[in-house]
Amino acid sequence: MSQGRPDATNAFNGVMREIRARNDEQYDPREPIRVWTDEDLTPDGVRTSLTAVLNTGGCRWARAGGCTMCGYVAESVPDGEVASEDILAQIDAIAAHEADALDEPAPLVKLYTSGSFLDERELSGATRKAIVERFGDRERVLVESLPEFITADRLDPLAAIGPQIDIAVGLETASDRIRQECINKVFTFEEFAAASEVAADADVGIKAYLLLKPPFLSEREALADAVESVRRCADHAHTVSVNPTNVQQYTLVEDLYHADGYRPPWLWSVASVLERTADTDAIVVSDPVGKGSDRGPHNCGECDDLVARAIEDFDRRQEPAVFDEVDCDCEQTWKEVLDRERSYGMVLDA
Amino acid sequence: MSQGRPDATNAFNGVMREIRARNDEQYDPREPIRVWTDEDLTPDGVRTSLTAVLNTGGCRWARAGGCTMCGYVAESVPDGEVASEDILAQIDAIAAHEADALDEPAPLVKLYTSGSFLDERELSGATRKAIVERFGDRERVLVESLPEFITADRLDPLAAIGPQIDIAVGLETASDRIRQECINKVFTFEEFAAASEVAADADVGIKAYLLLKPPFLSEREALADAVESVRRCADHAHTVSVNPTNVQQYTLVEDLYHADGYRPPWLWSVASVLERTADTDAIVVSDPVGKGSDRGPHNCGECDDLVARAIEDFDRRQEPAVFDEVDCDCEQTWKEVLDRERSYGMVLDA
Amino acid sequence: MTQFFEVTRRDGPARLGTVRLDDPLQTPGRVDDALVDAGSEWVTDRSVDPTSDALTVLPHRAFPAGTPTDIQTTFDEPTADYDAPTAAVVTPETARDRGTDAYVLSGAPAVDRDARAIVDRVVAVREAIPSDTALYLPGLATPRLVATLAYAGADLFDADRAVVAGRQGRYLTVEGSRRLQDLTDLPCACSACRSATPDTFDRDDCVTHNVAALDAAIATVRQRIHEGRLRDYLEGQSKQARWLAEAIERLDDTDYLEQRTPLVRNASMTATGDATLRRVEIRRFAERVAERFSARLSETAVLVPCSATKPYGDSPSHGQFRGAIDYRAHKVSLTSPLGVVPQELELTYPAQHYDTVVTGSWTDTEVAVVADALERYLRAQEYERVIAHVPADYRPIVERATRDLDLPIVWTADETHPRDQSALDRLDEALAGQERYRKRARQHAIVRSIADYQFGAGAGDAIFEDLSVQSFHPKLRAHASDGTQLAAVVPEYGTLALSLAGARRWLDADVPTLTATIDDFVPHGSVLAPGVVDADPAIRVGDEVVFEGPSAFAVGRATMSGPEMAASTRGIACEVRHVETR
Amino acid sequence: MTQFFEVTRRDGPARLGTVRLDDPLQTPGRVDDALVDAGSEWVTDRSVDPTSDALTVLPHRAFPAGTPTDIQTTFDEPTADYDAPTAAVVTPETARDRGTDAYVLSGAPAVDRDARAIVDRVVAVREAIPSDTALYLPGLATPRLVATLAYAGADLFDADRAVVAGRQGRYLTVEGSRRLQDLTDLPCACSACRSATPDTFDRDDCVTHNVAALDAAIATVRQRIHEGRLRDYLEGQSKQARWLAEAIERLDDTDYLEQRTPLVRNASMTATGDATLRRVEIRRFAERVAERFSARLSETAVLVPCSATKPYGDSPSHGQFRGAIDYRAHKVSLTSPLGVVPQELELTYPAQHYDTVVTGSWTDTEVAVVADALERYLRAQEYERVIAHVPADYRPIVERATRDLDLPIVWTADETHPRDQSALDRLDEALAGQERYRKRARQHAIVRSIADYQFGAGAGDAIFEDLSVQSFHPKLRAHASDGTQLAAVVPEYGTLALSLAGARRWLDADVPTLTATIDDFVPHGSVLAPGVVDADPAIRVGDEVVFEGPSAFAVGRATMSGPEMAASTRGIACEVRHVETR
Repeated sequence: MSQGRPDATNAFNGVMREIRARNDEQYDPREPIRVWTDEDLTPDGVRTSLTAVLNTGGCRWARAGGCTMCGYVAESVPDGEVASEDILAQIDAIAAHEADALDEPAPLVKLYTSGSFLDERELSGATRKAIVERFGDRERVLVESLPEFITADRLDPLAAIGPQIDIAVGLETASDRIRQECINKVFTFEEFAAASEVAADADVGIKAYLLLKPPFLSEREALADAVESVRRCADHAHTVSVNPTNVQQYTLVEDLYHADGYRPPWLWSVASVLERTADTDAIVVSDPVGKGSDRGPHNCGECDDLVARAIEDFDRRQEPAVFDEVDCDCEQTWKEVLDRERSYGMVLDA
Repeated sequence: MSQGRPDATNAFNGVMREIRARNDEQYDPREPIRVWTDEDLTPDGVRTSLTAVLNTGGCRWARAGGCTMCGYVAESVPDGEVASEDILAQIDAIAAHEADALDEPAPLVKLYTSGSFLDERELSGATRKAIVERFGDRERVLVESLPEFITADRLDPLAAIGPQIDIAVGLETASDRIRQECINKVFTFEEFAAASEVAADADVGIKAYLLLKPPFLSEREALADAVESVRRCADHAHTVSVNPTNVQQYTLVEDLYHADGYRPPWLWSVASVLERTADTDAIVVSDPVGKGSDRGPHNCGECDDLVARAIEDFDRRQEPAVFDEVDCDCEQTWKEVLDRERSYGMVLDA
Repeated sequence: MTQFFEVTRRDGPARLGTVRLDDPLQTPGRVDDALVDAGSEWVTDRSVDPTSDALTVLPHRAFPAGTPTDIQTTFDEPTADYDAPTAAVVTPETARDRGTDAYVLSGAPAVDRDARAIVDRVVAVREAIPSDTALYLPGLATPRLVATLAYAGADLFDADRAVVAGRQGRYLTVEGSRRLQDLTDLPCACSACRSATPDTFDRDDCVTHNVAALDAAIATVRQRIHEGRLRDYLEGQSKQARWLAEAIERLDDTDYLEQRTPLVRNASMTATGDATLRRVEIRRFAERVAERFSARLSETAVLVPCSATKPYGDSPSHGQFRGAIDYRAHKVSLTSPLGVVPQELELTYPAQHYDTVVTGSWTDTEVAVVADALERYLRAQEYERVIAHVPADYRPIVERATRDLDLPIVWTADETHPRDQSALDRLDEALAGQERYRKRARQHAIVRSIADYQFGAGAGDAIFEDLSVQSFHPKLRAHASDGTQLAAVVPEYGTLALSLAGARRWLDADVPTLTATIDDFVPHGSVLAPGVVDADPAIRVGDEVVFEGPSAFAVGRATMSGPEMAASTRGIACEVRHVETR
Repeated sequence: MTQFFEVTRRDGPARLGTVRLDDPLQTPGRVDDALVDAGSEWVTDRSVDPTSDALTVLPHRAFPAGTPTDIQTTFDEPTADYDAPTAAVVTPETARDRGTDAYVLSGAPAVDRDARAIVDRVVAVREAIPSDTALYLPGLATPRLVATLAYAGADLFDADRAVVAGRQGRYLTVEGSRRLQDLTDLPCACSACRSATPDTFDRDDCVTHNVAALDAAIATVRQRIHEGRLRDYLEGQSKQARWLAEAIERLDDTDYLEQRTPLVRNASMTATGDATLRRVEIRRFAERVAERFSARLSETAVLVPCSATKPYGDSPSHGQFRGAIDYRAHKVSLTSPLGVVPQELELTYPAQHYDTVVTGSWTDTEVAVVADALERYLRAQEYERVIAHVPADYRPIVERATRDLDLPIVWTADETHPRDQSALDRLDEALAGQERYRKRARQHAIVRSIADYQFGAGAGDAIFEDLSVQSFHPKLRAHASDGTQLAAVVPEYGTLALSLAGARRWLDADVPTLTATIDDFVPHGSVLAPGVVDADPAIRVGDEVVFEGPSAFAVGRATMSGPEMAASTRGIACEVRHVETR
């Protein structure tokens, strides 16, 4: 773990703990936090997917303070420990949901944990194995982890089960400075690249998650950072998911947002990242959570649906021409904001 | 005497009587109202002049109501009768003033009466004769009269004395309508022309007095009326004096002026009348009383002296080029007022 | 008869209109090129070209300001009639219906800087000429003044004054006049100003600027009238000179303004000064609450502060108050500038339409106005007890209002904020044991109270003697016991829209009915002014009006005042809601 | 140290200034093209081109609105020093003297529509940075808002917000913002508006318009500051939105504003609303009359109404009052907004500088303010009798002021107008037998009363213990008994200008002296701020100031406040009137 500016980390963690303390919600450890089905582009083509957010006691880093934009710690159990049997009960619930929603099992299963699936303190090796085995007949199973837990001894047992294993890594940005000092996430790009090597050796895939528009950056700075980050990731991941910030409760980003100091990115920016990185080797996709709402990535309100559909289309076809089809007066507004907004003059289009 | 609109005359007279009643000043019947010396252009050239306003009991017409712009009735004796001996005492005072002011007697003597010198009710024939005889050694004597009193029997005795006799006639305008309905003066141009014939037969000269800007007319209407009037007068008078209105106390014009409904004419208008009628046969002059003051003819305040001097120069030389020398930003304002002011939208340049 | 001018929209006494020339002229507007002057008969006789498309000023003997009345009477002549757009020159003394489309106020320039003259002369002429004709004030308009003139009822202006001022080196803006040599900046967006510096700016530029500034000012006035917000603009403009402020004050006290002020208006008002307290809408609301309202729900009044959110009921604070009161007392909000707002009238214009400063500091005028309104209100009602659930800065108001009344006052919030839980608890406790009224009672009270407000004291009980309320707040519908619909609450204005059955009950009730007599036709959609034979002079824009004619009985909402609908020859007098053939 | 910015003129807290670039930038102004941003260090390390002629925003970690203080503290870094025009990015939390010429308020856009934030954040930064530096509010300026921002002390703006709003189809004017689709007119004089109709007007036009409208609004602000009349403009602007009105109200209660308000001002003020009553100048006058004035001439006070003509003494009405009083009583004028003006202070700012509405109707606030001022005044003096020579509408004021006082009141004009001969006769009669004071006594009272007003209670007797007055009203000169001149009355302001001998007496007197310590030099004409070592923080613009240094003793009039002259590195601190080498 990098320690570039421990003073910054301390300050952010202190502030974030205070913010999170305002939350007093509690969750049932035998229910997954969320579960849904969708269609996803995989290296093998578009597949029906079953996605779930498991409640595994939540992100340990978030308990220390955590990332400035992430509110998922709030959705964890009170004492931070979820028993193995409870986890497996969550898996049962997920399967039940799938049976309701789909005619046949989804070839792609994605299990997020708001933490690290590979972290022993969240899930034991046996539980991990049992979970993947429950989806042993599927084509591909994706789980989430920080780079530090991506080791051969943890990967090999899972890779052996059957489905192609993918590890989702929340890299957020290729810039170590922005990752640490704007997002308060404390590993380096070098650590991510190394983990990616380890995974490749275990025949495990890497899917990198990037954050579009961390706090403190102007729209242009955020856009430039995302484009650069996609390019640098492409060598280390078969898929890059660009996640525009949505304003989650009990986060630093939310505090800025309420004080008119933060605006989620424009959907034009999401489109622009995808368009400008379409030439990279990796699959580049984006699923803008909360799109079109004031707390999520949004344009003017008139064209949000249109642009969101183009992004969805791009996600499947990786064809930048999809963006030629969409047009709105507010694209000029967005370009003006790109030209004029400085990080000291945000939010310009309030 | 014309009776074009007796209702108008009645109304004006009623109003004027009311206005004049506000005045309660009294005058000494043995003193002339005013006396001064100057230089004047006569048909024989520029001459030193002695001018006096005699108090002869005042204008009988003004006692009935009188002209809308004339306040001289106010300067008359209480009961409207001045004894012959008092008049001659005034002549003594005038002579004394002249002796003080001039090294030698003025060749030109002008005697105004705010009425009619030839009116028997103001001055008897004997008194008239005695007065002119007092100035028997002069080149020219001018006295004032309404056309109706200009008869051979009154002129001949005076013409016989020696000096060239001139009769000043307050024609005001060649327009019978304007004369009657704006000024409330009740003779016609025809009567004036006929009197002029009578005078010519008696070898007596006529000097016509015109009013520049009666009430109720816009600046342009007033200017056009004055130019037209000069042209029509020229056949009937050797000299035309263009008198721009000054706002006299206890007059209808003063009431309008106080209510922001009247502005005395621009000095540019005076100059324009002179310039545009320089080609007529008569001598055309103007001596703008109160020039440069708010109650008198005025321009912007910057150029009033300059334009007044040019008018004075023209009065002696009858040379329209004198007006080419004067220039001021406000000439454009005046032109704009000429173009834009309507009689229903006065005063435009307040 | 007016054929070439039409009023298309009203904002109080100000109007939008059109002079129907080949190239139609929007009003308020500049008439310059569209005008032909037939000329002054002080000079000579004049003739008229009846085929001209311009607005022709008929031959005139104009009387400048200061002309004695006797002179005016002597020269006042009848006006000839032409089938062309014509204007007659008039003064306050000679103004009357002369059959022309427009009227020119002679001597208009003299009213500048004279608050009394602006109000007396312009209003006098406006009242003497038909309301559906245009009033032209020649030689007067400046960017600073046009809004006030339009508010006084003027429609037509010209650039004469602006051009002449430019030639004089006077730089005009909505703020007033400056001499060119005093300009260190060119405080304007026009092309002449943006392409020059104060050093290079000459009198030609100044003319260009003045006309552009005047046009912008007139366009602002039109836009504001369209929005129904000219008055707010005027209150700002009145800071530009004390005589402008004085003109507004004088206008506020005229019947002229009252008659032209609508009952309701679909626009917010900014209430940021004492000038707002004098607005007709504000005074009228206070007056009607004092004289017409009667509290039906409870013998206990709870006084609460108003909320910035409108209607109050939608605000979090009033949500808390409602929770604590829990149907056990009558909620009455105290507010500047309105005074007292009973819970039934929270939707009623302008209770949900004003936006006021909420620094929590009251001026003495506000304290006095609100206290007086509260005292009048409490004297008119028959409460047995008043709970003052108001913060400390309201205490002087309540004390001043109640010092001469024999009413027990319970203070529940003056030591903490009314929204504090402890205060809410005290309020709840103060109401302990008090009987609860039913939701239906509340709905009935709303319908009847609005009827009282709108139609007169007692109207609620008379028109809605038997009553069944349907649907949900704020869209309540009032039915008779037999199911016939009588009226519906209009949520945007908090007024009642009557059905034919409701209209008949209004006619039968012992309160004045606003009626208009129409010609022998059956109106559809709207009643045009020429169809109105006679109308109650008390009708204001926005009022419910009953129409009776040989062939039809109808009810609708007035879009003109009563005097205007009776006299106008053009325009829509009323939007008809229901009609029945006779 | 500030080398590239200079304040050239002040109007209360607002300033005119120049950013000294090759192409100098007038302030308040738009910085757009004159600015270079070195960049955000949230992204990467940045460098600065020290040879740039632009105003360079030094590398920054900007904190958006809402950034927790701990984060700001952690990333707050010292500012590097360059010999170039530079600006530092700050927040209210990190603002301090950083040696730059300008300061950028990070997160400025968030203060829009938030009266509290406008006052708290802008003023907090303005107070934390040196006064002779420029404050830049990025991304915030709109035509409606700039005047308030300049009044809060901002110097630099940009077109960013106006351009973006134009792209969004939001049409900005000094009145606020409208959506393009809501425009029925184009209420502006700019070329884009004059060459289009609402139908053809597109977003490109809207951008052009918005920038022109912003430039015009900024030019208006500059012109108004130059004239010393920004506040009047603001009071009009405050009608545009309640939060603008609230911002002014909040500013009125700050020491910040008090410190920046001059003692005197060579400009009139329009007093047309309660906002005027809160002006520092008005409050200060009332305060000083209440606390410093003492009546010397008579034991009888004659209360009279003020006059529209200023100074009152020049009006016909006061000429009549003076004639009737005939040196037998002390004339005290009652007026809104000033309250009480004793005859000695009729010249003293703002007593001869305000222009108020004279409809004769008082708001309750005015009644309260004037009555309170009168009561305070009468309690402070020792009159034996009060003659109320005021019209009927003043009666409630006088009654309210005197109800708790044991003072006989004689009413001489409440039944007729005070100017009626009968009223004047009653006044004369009421004063029958009263001893007459001499003209010299009146002149002495004027000099001493102005001294009390200007320097503190008792100053008049202390400084002018022996006194001989020369010349004529209003240009009185005060000499000592030995003939030495001590002071002269400045007729435009009604203040005293001291001689060196007068200044020494002020130093010796038992009232606080406003002194400044200067470096070792002999000032000629003016003292520049860098030469001021220390200055009394109570010094206000327009105050008499005594300067003491190793080589010189001088007296003059302050052109900066004390804190400003002590801290500034540029600009004229004081105009020196008299100087003496030591």
